[in-house]
Amino acid sequence: MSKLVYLIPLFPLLGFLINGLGRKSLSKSLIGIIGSGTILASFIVSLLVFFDVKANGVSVITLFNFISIKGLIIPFAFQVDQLSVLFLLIITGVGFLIHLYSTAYMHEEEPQHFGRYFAYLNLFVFSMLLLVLGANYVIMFIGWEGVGLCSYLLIGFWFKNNNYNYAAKKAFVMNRIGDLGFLLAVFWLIFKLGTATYSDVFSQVAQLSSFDITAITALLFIGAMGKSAQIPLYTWLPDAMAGPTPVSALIHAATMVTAGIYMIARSNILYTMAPGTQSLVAMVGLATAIFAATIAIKQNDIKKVLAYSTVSQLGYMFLGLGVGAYTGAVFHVITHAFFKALLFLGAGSVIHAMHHEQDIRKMGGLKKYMPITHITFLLACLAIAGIPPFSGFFSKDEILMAALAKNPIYYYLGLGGALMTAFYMFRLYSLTFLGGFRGTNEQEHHLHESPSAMTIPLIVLAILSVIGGWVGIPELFAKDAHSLEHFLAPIFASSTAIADKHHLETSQEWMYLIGSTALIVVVIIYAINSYKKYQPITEESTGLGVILENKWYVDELYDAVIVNPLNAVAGFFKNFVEKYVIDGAVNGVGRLVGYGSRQLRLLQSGQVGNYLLIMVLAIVVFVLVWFNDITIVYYLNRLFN
Amino acid sequence: MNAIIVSALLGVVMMFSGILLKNKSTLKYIAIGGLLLLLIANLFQTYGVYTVVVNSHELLRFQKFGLFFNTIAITATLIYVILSGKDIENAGNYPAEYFALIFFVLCGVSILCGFNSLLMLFLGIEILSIPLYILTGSDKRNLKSNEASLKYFLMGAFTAGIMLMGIALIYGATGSFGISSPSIISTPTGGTSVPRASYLEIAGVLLLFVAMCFKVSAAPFHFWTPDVYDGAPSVFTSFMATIVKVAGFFAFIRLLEGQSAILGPTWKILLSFVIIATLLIGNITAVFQQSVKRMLAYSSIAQAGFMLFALYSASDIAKEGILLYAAAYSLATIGIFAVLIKMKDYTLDGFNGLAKTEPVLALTTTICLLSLSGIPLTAGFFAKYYMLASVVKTGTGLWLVIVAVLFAAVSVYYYFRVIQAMYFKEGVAETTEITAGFKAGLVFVAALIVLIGVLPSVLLNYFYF
Amino acid sequence: MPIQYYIYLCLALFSIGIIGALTRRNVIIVFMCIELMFNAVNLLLVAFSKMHLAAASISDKASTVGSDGQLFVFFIMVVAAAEVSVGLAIIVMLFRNTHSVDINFLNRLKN
Amino acid sequence: MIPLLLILIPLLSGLAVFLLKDSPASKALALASSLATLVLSLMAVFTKGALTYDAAWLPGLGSRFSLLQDGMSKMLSLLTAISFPVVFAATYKNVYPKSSSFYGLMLLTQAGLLGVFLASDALLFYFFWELALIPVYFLCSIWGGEKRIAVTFKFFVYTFIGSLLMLVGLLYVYSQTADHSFAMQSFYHANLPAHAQNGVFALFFIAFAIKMPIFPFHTWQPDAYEQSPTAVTMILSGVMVKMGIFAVIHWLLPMVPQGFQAHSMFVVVLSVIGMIYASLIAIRQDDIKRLIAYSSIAHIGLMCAAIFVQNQIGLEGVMIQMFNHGINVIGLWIVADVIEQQLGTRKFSELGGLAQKAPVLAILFVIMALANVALPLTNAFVGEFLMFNGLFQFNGWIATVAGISIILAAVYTLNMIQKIFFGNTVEKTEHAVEVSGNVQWVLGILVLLVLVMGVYPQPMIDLTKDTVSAIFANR
Amino acid sequence: MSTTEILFFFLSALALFSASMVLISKNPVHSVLWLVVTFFAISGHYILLNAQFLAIVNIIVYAGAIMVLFLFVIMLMNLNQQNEPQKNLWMKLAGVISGGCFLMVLVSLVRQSLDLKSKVAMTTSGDIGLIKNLGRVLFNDYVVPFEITSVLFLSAMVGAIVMGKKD
Repeated sequence: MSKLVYLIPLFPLLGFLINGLGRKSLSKSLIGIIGSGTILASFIVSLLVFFDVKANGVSVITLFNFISIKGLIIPFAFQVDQLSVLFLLIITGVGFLIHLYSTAYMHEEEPQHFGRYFAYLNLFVFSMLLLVLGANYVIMFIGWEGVGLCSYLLIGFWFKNNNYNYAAKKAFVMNRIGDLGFLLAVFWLIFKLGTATYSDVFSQVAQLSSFDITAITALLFIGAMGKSAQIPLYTWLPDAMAGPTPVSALIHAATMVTAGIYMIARSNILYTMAPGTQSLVAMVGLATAIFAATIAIKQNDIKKVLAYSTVSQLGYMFLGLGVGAYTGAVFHVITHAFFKALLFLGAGSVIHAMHHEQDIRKMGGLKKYMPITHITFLLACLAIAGIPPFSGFFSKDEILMAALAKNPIYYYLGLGGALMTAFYMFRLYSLTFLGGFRGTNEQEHHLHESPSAMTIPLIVLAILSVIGGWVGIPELFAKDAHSLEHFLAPIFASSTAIADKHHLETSQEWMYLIGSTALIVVVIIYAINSYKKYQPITEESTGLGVILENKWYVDELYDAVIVNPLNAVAGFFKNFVEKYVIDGAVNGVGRLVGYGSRQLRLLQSGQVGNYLLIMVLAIVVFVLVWFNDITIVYYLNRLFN
Repeated sequence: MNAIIVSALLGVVMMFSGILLKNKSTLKYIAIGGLLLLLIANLFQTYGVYTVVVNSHELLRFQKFGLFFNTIAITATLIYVILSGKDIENAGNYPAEYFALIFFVLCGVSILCGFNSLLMLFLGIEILSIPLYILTGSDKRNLKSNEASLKYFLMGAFTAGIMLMGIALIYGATGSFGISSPSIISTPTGGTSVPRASYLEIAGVLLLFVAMCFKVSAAPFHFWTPDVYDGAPSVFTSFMATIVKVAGFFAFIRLLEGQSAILGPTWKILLSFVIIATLLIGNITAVFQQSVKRMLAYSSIAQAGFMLFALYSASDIAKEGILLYAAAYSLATIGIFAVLIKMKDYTLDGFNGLAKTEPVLALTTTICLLSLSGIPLTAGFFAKYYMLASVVKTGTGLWLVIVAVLFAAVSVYYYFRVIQAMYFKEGVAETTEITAGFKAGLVFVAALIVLIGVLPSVLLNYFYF
Repeated sequence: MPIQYYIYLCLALFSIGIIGALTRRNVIIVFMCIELMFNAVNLLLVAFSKMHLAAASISDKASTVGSDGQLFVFFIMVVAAAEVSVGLAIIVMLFRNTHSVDINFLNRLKN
Repeated sequence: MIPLLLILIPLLSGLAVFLLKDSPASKALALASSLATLVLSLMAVFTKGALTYDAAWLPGLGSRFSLLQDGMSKMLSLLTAISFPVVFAATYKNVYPKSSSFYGLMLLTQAGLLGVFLASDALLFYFFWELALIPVYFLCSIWGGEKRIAVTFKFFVYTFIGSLLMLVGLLYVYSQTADHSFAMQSFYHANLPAHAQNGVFALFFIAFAIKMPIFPFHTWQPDAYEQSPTAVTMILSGVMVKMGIFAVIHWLLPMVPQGFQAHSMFVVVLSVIGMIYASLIAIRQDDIKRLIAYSSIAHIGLMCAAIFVQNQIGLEGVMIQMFNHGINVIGLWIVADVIEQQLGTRKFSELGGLAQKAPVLAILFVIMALANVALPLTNAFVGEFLMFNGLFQFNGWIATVAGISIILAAVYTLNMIQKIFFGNTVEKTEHAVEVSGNVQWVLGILVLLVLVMGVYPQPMIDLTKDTVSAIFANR
Repeated sequence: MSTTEILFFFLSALALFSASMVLISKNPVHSVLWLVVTFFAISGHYILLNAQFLAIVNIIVYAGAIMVLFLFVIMLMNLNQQNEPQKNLWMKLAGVISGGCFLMVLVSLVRQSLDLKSKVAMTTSGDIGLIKNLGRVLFNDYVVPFEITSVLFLSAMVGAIVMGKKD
């Protein structure tokens, strides 16, 4: 069965080609069918593969040799194991739902752009599958860059708007910064081990010095920072909301941004052997989680709030990875995929209904107009806030518990972030769905529930958000209930063998669990109460509020510290160094020749007397040079003796 | 010897044909016939057939090398007359005399190709020079021509004085006028006895060297060149700048060949100074010339700088190279001058747009210019190649070669200005009437240049069989 | 006579000729100075020829060593005569056109 | 026989085209000839082993007319052979005054280029080296832009100085060969002493560095690319700069290994500085052609660095990249030409929104541009990946600094895409139309090549394997 | 001091003095006349060296023919006034200095030439300079250059005619 794994990326690729080439000739419905159908097909194959892996374990399928030179062979190979197959399911499953949703959401587009959209989406899925399936770091990198490209294309999908294009470019460039780190890590691996294939790398890991491992993991983590929007490379993700909302759901919530987590989980053995990097990962993750959460509190754009929430959640995942809770991180990826996709799609549904109004201050009371969207959105909010028994609770709890075991400070800070999460999510929820409508009359007139192609994915995802956490019920509740951990155990086996175990006592765990849940509930109630009766106020925020509204001025900081100096240096090079120093030197030689020419011409005075004079002088000089040993010396001797 | 006699006789024939013939256009054909005769006579001697056997008591000694050289000079003259014969006829009022003088010059060239005594060198150079003074001033109404003639004469005579002093000093030291019998005397210096030539002789050789530098217009004795080349009627400039000049070079090499024993290490320093000065002045000054004719004068100085490499290395490959250089340089320069003479305006702007009005002229001129700048696939490349290769082979003076190639790059600048004017600039280049035969001649020259450039062995093999 | 004396004399004459050529403006005088240089050389050649004869006649009384030097002088005179005829012709031609024999006015050709 | 024909066909047909007086036939003949060359070079590629041809030429000088077509030569002659029909086809609709001269000179250039890639005799190599330059000089000066004369002249003199220095080097090595021969093998075995190696290295390297060009010898290049007719620019940047790289690998490296070794750090650092420098300048460009030119400098810098790190991975990367860079940059130039021809401007500030008017062009260009930033699964990725690998093995820090150019490449390339194609239409692009069919086809073929080579680069690696292993065989 | 020596020094002094006067005289005619005096002094030297043939030729050709030709030209041009504009003083000084340097370096060379120390020029004896002897050598060994000078004369003649003829 695993032999068929190549079909999984092949379907979306075909979809991309058909939709891309036929975008002008195919009808919209056909495009939609092809676009979603290919993903569905992949999903089905993925399911088959999933069961195959469950039954038969890991397998590697080599298609052909991508690069084969003396001392370095990089096969174009797919590795199907527990980890990749999980991601396959998320990508194709959630991907399919979002494709389906898109057929309705994007229906207003012209056919050719509609086709283009689906082509990009399919290409994205293809790249993401490549990323996940690759059996070595190079193939992963292919997918890694591929998703970056698709992200670029999709963020800038409405290319007439230059702001969107800037956002797209920003995303690509920031991703590239990370990619450079990734690449350097791969070079380092190849340099030291002569291979980039996972199995070889992980089995030869003992040959690497601790410095090598630390450096490689740190570089890989830089790659992850870019892709998964961690400090300091996170600023692209909120801007990426310029893309169509389903894109945000798929790429910037459910799949692409989790590539960094996938990569680190994949390389878990390396990280386990590099405790330094691991703490770095944990700290960066934690910092991002809190930092993004603070920003989210003050955002008024529905998608921006979700975007910062995503950044924050990704931070949690990295925290999990950093404290060695690989399973927890992957678990959170899964649940996050469900509820965050749901949130985005719900937001999309709202935006759709509001005719592309995204400011939550101008919404309100949508509960009665859009019941399905409302319910599903609420479920998702509960999930992300971490209310049991919704999925988010389990995954977040697993990470936090692991953090607690590692270092209580991690836990408390993480909990603070979680509280903020609950706060801003319910702020968002109340502003959007509760209270009275604050938009224009015309908007109110048009408010309606979305079509079924949009609501069905919402419902499916809502179900998943609710029950998705049950694959990872902690041991606390039931012995051996954590089926995900058992499923993934082979992947993390070598890491768990090395890692030192911290186990909390059961009673302690219960205490933390109940305490934190209680706090979250309090925060939720506070948030709903504060914003239920929200009326637009004109007064400016003050103090911290301004800073948060302006996202801690990070973009401005980057502009001031990196972008502007770089531009200035480039301008200096272009306008000064190139023109006056380098070209100036070349032209200077030319000018020197010209100057010499004009001066030497004067020697040719036209006067015979001068000519003869120079000749005679030259003769004298020649004689003196030739007889330097006798003439001059002779006269000097005569002079002084 | 054949060539000396035949060319002297032909000079007389030309003089009389001027009296006998009323139609001056036939002169050209007589001259061409005469040159062919001369060529054949010289070839005869090259391969051992003598018309008259004259015992010159070792004053003259003809070797293959010299005779080959003479062949090149005569052939170049032949091409020159074919291309520019009509212009010689129109240069002044005495066409027959001009042709006669050209033959007398060739007589001088032939002497220089075989001299074995400083006396013959002196006579040869004088026979070469005196007709040139006259040819330079042949445009009698033109003040520039007059001035050039007088300048040339005065400086030439002055140099003849220098040269004679050199010869006298050599004679004083060696007691003979032979060119290959340096006197090596032992002078006790600082207790040890090292053989070295007498100071007098060295001084004499030095003065001779200076005089020869003057003849080949090597800096800093080049000053006459731009003025004279510029002032002389173009058609005679062409002759002077090519055949006469390379003959001077040949004499130079032949002269110093025999003196190599007395030329100590200082010699190379001095020579490299001269080479660099020549390259510098020739190339740099040419850059800003507005008149193509004057530019070519400086270019001929620059080319002399390259030819001096043959002296520097003083090897067989250099001798071979100087033959090639002579051929390549003469061909190209004759070609360019032939076109230049047809132009109404000698400035660079006068060439503007020539490619549109006269594509054949433009193309052939371009090939000639490419050859002068030493671009591969033209004869000029191999000429320069041999010069550089000979120096590189000696193992010393690599820096000199590098300097030389840098100047060669400068030379591209002014040669290509002409190409740019012809091809890339707008304008209407005015020419006098161009005949089909003239074009054919030019194409032949260009073809020859390319042929030598692709297969120099065509020419070089000739020297060996 | 010691040969040095002759050499000094001839070099002095020669240098006077050079100085004349360098300092005078009248073309004819310049030309005359060049002739003076020639004559200096002539005298030197004759002196050398007699010097070589002196060296040779120690062993061979009837030696004709050195006659080539004197013949060279003869040829120099011949050449000088030819040059003078051409040179004066040129000077006359120039004078006809410019009515001047000032060498400093010969500067139409420069740079 | 194939190597000889590869040179002869363009040479003879080039001369023949000259004689056709301005007729459209010249265009057709040029295209036909270039296609014939393509077929031949494909035949060469599919022939196993190295191809040779040898004939007497200059017996007195120890120089023979000998050609050798090993893997790298096959690859580069294939590139040359692909480029010319592509260029002819893409510019088929352009009308050149005196077109017969234009096409004749183009074909002569091709002959020169092929000669450079095939010659295995140093003097012959030098001949072709110059032969490739002269027609380009005329092409650029006659059919170029406004400032063409001065710019082309600078280009010409600059490269000419380089080749003259190379000539001195050639002569020196020649004088040191055991058998006084210009044959490649004699040069390889000249065994120069160490100090001489350094000198010879400098002489040759300057020539090649100017040709490539690498920082700081590059200033002729942006101007020349900008002012040349685009057809020539394509050849210049697509094929001609490869002459320098080729020559370094084919001549310099085996000839003076010690000199090479001694200077490797210096050159690598220089190249990397050039990469960053050119990339930064490219960011600030407002002109398509100049941007592509600087981008090309950056890419060439990487190739140069990858040669000088002297390891097999890097060199393999260079091999692949030589071909791929040629394809990519030609593609970019084609688009630049299309835009300039149609809209009369190359300034980004006067462009925008072209994707609405010419979507096909936009798509093809975006793919080309992505290849320019070496996105995986485009052809350039493999080469750059291997080159960076080589660079990393040489020195991690240098590789890291060089890696910054990857980011900068993304910046300027995306800038370019955005400013030309995205956003709203502006005055000049208001009435733009889709490109003509021939350009679409040509670009389509190039894009196909880009993708195929990007997904399955192994054949190209195998093709050049023999050259690489020969170089590292005795180390 | 022998007669020869006295004669030598007298002639030398005369030659040098008259040569200097050629330069110094403002009037070209005077210059010519001083030059003639120089030539006579040189001829005196020839006689002293027993080179009678050259002495005669020198007087006939140089002092007689050539100098008369000069004189004739000067008269023809009516240049006998002292109207020659003077060269710039610096130029003159430069000319004198460089000429002096030339003399100085060569003299120093001769002084350093040890091989000349004992050499003497045979004065008043040695008859190679007689017409009889020279003529024999000229028409035996030097017949080729002798004939070749005819070409020289021919070209000089042609030149003089071409140049001098009024057209």
